[in-house]
Amino acid sequence: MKKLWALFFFFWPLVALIVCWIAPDRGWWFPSEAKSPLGSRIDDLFYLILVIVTVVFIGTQFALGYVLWKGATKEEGSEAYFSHGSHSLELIWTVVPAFVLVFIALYQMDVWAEFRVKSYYPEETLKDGPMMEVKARQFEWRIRYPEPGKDLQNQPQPGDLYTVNEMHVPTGKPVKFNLRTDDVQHAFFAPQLRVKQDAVAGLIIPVWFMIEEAGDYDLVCAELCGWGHYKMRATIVAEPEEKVAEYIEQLQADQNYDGVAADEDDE
Amino acid sequence: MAHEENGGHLNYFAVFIALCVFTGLSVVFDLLKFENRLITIVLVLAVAVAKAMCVMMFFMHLKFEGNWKYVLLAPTTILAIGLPLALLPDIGVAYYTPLAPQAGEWGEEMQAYKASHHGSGHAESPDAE
Amino acid sequence: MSSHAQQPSAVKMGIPIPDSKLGMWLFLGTEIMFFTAFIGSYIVLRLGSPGWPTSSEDTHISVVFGGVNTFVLIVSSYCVVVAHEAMAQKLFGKARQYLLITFALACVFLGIKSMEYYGKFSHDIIPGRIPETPTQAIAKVDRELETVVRARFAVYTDGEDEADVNVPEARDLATVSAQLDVFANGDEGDAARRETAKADLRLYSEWQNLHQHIVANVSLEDVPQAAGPGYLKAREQLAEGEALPTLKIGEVEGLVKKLKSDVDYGPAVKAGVFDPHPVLYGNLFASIYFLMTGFHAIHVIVGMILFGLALGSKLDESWTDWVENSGLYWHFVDLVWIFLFPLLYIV
Amino acid sequence: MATITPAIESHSDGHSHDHDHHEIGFVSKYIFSTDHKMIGIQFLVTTLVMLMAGGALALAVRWQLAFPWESMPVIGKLLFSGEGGQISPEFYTMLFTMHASVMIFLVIIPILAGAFGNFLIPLQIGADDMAFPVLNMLSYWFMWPAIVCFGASFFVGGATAGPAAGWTSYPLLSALVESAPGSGSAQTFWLLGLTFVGVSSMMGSVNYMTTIINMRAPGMTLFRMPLTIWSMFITAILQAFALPVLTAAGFMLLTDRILGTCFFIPSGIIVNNAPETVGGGQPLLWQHLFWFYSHPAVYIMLLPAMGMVSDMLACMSRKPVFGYKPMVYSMAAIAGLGFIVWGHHMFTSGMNPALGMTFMTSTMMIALPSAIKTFNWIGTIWGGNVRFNTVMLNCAGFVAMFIVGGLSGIFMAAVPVDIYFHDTYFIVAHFHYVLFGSTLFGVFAAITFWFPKMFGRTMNETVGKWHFVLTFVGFNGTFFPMHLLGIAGMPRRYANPYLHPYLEHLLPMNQFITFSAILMGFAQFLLLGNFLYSMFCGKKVGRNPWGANGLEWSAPSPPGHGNFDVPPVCYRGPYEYSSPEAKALGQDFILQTTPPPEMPESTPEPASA
Ligand code: HEA
Ligand code: HEA
Ligand code: CUA
Ligand SMILES: [Cu+2]
Repeated sequence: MKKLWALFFFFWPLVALIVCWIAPDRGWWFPSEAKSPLGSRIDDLFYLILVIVTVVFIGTQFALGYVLWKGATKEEGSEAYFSHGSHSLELIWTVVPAFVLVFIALYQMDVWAEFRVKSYYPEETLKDGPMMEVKARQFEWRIRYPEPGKDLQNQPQPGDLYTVNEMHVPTGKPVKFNLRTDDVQHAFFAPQLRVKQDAVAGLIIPVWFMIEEAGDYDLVCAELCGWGHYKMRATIVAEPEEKVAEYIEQLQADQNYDGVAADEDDE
Repeated sequence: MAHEENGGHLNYFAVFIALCVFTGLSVVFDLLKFENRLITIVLVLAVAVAKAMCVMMFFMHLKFEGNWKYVLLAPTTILAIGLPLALLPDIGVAYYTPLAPQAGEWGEEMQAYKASHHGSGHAESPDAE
Repeated sequence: MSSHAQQPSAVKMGIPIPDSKLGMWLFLGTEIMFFTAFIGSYIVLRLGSPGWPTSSEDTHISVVFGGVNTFVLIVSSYCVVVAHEAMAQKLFGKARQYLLITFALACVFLGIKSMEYYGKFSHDIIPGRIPETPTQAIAKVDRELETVVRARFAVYTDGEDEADVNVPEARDLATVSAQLDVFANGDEGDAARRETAKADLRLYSEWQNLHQHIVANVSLEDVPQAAGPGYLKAREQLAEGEALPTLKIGEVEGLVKKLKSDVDYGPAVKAGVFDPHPVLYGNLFASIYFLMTGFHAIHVIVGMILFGLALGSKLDESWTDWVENSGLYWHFVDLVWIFLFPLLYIV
Repeated sequence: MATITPAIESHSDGHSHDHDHHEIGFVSKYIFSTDHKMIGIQFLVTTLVMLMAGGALALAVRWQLAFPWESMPVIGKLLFSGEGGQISPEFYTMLFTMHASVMIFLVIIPILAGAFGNFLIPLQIGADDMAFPVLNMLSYWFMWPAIVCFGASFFVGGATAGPAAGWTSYPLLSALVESAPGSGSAQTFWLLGLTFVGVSSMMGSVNYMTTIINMRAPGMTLFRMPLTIWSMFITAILQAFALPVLTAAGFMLLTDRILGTCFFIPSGIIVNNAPETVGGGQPLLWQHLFWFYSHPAVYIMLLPAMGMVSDMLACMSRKPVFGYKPMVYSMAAIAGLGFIVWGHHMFTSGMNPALGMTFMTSTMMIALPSAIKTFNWIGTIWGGNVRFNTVMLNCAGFVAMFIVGGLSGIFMAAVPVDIYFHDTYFIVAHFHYVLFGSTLFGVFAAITFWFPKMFGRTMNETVGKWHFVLTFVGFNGTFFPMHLLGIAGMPRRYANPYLHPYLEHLLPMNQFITFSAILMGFAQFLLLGNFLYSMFCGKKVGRNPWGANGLEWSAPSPPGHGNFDVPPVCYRGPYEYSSPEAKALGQDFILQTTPPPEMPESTPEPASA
């Protein structure tokens, strides 16, 4: 019985490892590989940590199982090993993890800086103003583009173009937008892009990402914002720059359509 | 208790006088209206710290207590100073554009208002009527 | 007490101060963190708010009151020390005397504090109610004036015995005013009442002028039905499509002053309408002021209860620890004030 | 009581002490008792009941996630017959909010500090009671208004209105009544409940610190204290210094809601057509203040379990704790670092990125002391005469689960990775591993271990083992797959994740999780049943059934009023299992009160069982 218990503590980490091993094939893994360069770097970091952690996991669980097994197989009546600890062991298992942890911490810094520190943003985004404003509200995403040829202002302008739950962005270049909220806190979460940023009442937060591949990407809300939190569903449509321009023109045409003279409006 | 051999009526009275003088000082600093408001702030806060030290040392007998006082008060002080400091980069100065209308649109309106109201009308004495 | 008191107790481990005092000090440690949260929030919020109100015109804060209260607390702290000293020397009469003074000083402190509060209330310096721009200030006058008008009209509608004006509800002020008009210009009913009705109608139309100006500053075509005559006159001078110039706060101040000096409804307006006075960040200021001083006041009251209990007993040796510990607590209350005073009143 | 009552059946009910004023009646003995042991047991029973309540709420959460919008059997009918047993999105929000609030504020914190802290501190340091018994009683009774307030917040508005902001209660959702229609008084009650638990914990912590500092038995030096005591002490310190900040913040939020202040409400916000807000406060301030408490709180919810597990592992391995001092120092380090890592909950909240880096580094560093502790636990078992009983199994489960929970913490501590993981089920997996996986397994072990001291009887081994296995299997089946859900990008707090195409294929996985959760949930009836049954019908045992060393084992089981029949004197550290000294006595343990042979006996040695 004792041995069985010791084996029990060997057995379950094994199951855990196997589950993780087969998970990607069964779709229990990232929704897709990262579709933005920064996202790929996040994935790389994830896998790096995964490796480190897996090693630690196997090591510690194995050690635990091992000492239990030793305890289980100890002969009846034999004495426990009397020891208050070991100074050198303590030193080793303080210094080694410390080293690993500091390494992980330092290694991450620049990805974080690129994502969040304004002066590290890609040059293009620094040069141009934000492309649009994404405003979360209970329970939808409102996107406001400036009138073509104009810059985005913090205050809505008469010529601004609006859409709801659909965000068109050009591929192949960094896109920066202003994230805001109309009411409570929300979070802009694009799983395939690995982008997440809260929208905080009272702040305008610039966010950027870059998509290489044209396609539709999910945009969901990741901060509890009320009963409809789960249904703040939107799409990020990534398409070549010309198409985005076309789309915006179309948007402008639609918006200026007054129901009578369709043709007069487009000059 | 250790302070007994030390304490005396007179002693406390001196502390009391010191506290009163300090209070007077902070009022005086306020009335002096320094060019730079910062000077006032630093001065009155320094006075406050001095007063606090007096109260703690003498009235609360810390001067006469054992070393446990450091064990208790050092972490407390660190936390008490550390918390506002840690909040500063986020709340005190906003890294991202703050949208306080007070600073923007409203601010202009208020500036105009203040300019037009400068020194007029509102000379009522504050409070308690 | 418990069974071990009788046994020859071997030396317990620990530090050479009584449990109660140690407990009190630890408790004060938690209290320090409690006020740290308030004071820290105040400091950072204030640094993050450009244009914090500092002039006493806006905040109605007076260094004199704060200073006097500081002094009061210092004296009381001193008295507590003396009382504790007296307890240690077994001079219980003297201790009682000084505790009484402390207690009285606490009352004085609260008295002055409530005067300050009263001063704030009388200027409607209450969190959530302070207009932060001239526009908001005007809107606030409008709302308050409306309340006054409603209250005045309610006299005719609610009072069942007053059959002379037969108006079912005051909800629709325009209808009420129309009926009141008939009543006031007719010759039925009490003559004095007809006079008041006239006054109320004047007040109503003054308010309507203001109200329409704010809410219905629209093109000529859709002038609201219940618009006041002053408003209509102003509109007539405009060309089609033009809007009235926006109200200046000065005009509204003038209006309020005028209304308040009216013999008939002046007192009612005075009671119900505050002088418009926008204060940037006034609400945040008021929130912090009331919360911090409020919690300090609660601590003062707790201290008074502690002293009250001691005073209510026959003060003897068994109360020495009590007096010492409530003294410690009291000094802490003093300490908090020592920081609140410069932070709230001076800085 | 001055006589030595010999052993075994020295039940406290045998004699009543002549208290100054009155006899100990039923009420003052079992209800308004000031005896730390009774208060501890009161806490224990209350929290176990709350565990079931919180677990039932969790099962309702799970039901919705496995069978969205389908009416819930039994519980659904009971709770909201109006909706035909169907969960509305509002109700879902209430469910997980209350699940977390109950579990954290009414189960984990009070079961560790309240139940075991109360029961063990005086016994293990050799005091006859807490320093302030009345305060102690109050700290228990202040939990009840909290329970009432939480309960009220759940029920005042029916199935559509309740505290709707999660246990983290972020403004503006929690500050503006209009943003969650119907949450009006419910959220207010919730905040009041929070304040009451705060007051209760604060009373407890001051009491514990005073007791531990000042009431140790002669010879009980700081470094002879069992790790349980150290952990309780450090927990109390954490509580004393972190909790007031939350209480203060709670008051601010409360006044924001009901008195019109604006600490957390910026101006110019229009929610649900309500009038525009005036103000100037900042929502992020709440998050900072909240996590300034709630991060230390997660260690409040772990450290005592760590301490108790160290005790039990040593006893069940018949070995001294490996590296006693490093254990103490690492707990202190966890406490110290615990105060400067709170920002890791706010990496994506829009806080200053420089802070993000600082918090990342400190968070990484806090894994170090945890690592030291983990290795020391394994070192403790290593080479021991391991007894595979319920206590040991749960302790080993604790260590195994803590490693998993801690390691997932490393992913999130890395800011860039947390950008993706924040507010997904990866987080949910992480904290259930540390909260349930470690803390509760530690608690299960502790209940079994100290049960004899509480009631003079042991719990049933077979049932205990079944409980362990079923819980362990159910637990891992429930929470391990949640890591994968998180990696798949499933956000938390979603009433219906399958609305989003990229999550649709996760439904079967969620159903599996739910079934595992039901298994685990029902396994808890074994624990309760075992507890109740053994309380009255368990096997009677003497003072020291485990052959353990601590002072508490030299007292009668259960100890009478005043605890020790002989005032204990402590001669050595708590973990001298299998020491030469012990062997000289022909046993593998040696009570802390046993005088060394060369010393003249100053006090009569207590009769040990
Ligand atoms: C008992 C409770 C408990 C404990 C002990 C911990 C421990 C840790 N937690 Fe956890 N945490 C929570 C409870 C807890 N947490 C809760 C409740 C939340 C969510 C709140 C909410 O949002 O609702 C949370 C959320 C949370 C977040 C925020 C995630 C997010 O919302 O985006 C982060 C981020 O850094 C984090 C990190 C950590 C780390 C690094 C540890 C470390 O202390 C872990 C250290 C332990 C180990 C690492 C394992 C043992 C070590 C070794 C075997 C050595 C070798 C290891 C290496 C070299 C890597 N936790
Ligand atoms: C100590 C803390 C603790 C514990 C023990 C648990 C235990 C469990 N938790 Fe909980 N959980 C939290 C703390 C805890 N949780 C926190 C802090 C959150 C975050 C909330 C937020 O986002 O704000 C959370 C959120 C949370 C979620 C995410 C909800 C969401 O984000 O949408 C889920 C989902 O599966 C979940 C599931 C479970 C399950 C299945 C258990 C199981 O272990 C429960 C097992 C069941 C029992 C132990 C009881 C058995 C009872 C019965 C069989 C019924 C009998 C009925 C009666 C007697 C009335 N929890
Ligand atoms: Cu918006 Cu959640
Ligand atoms: Cu944390």
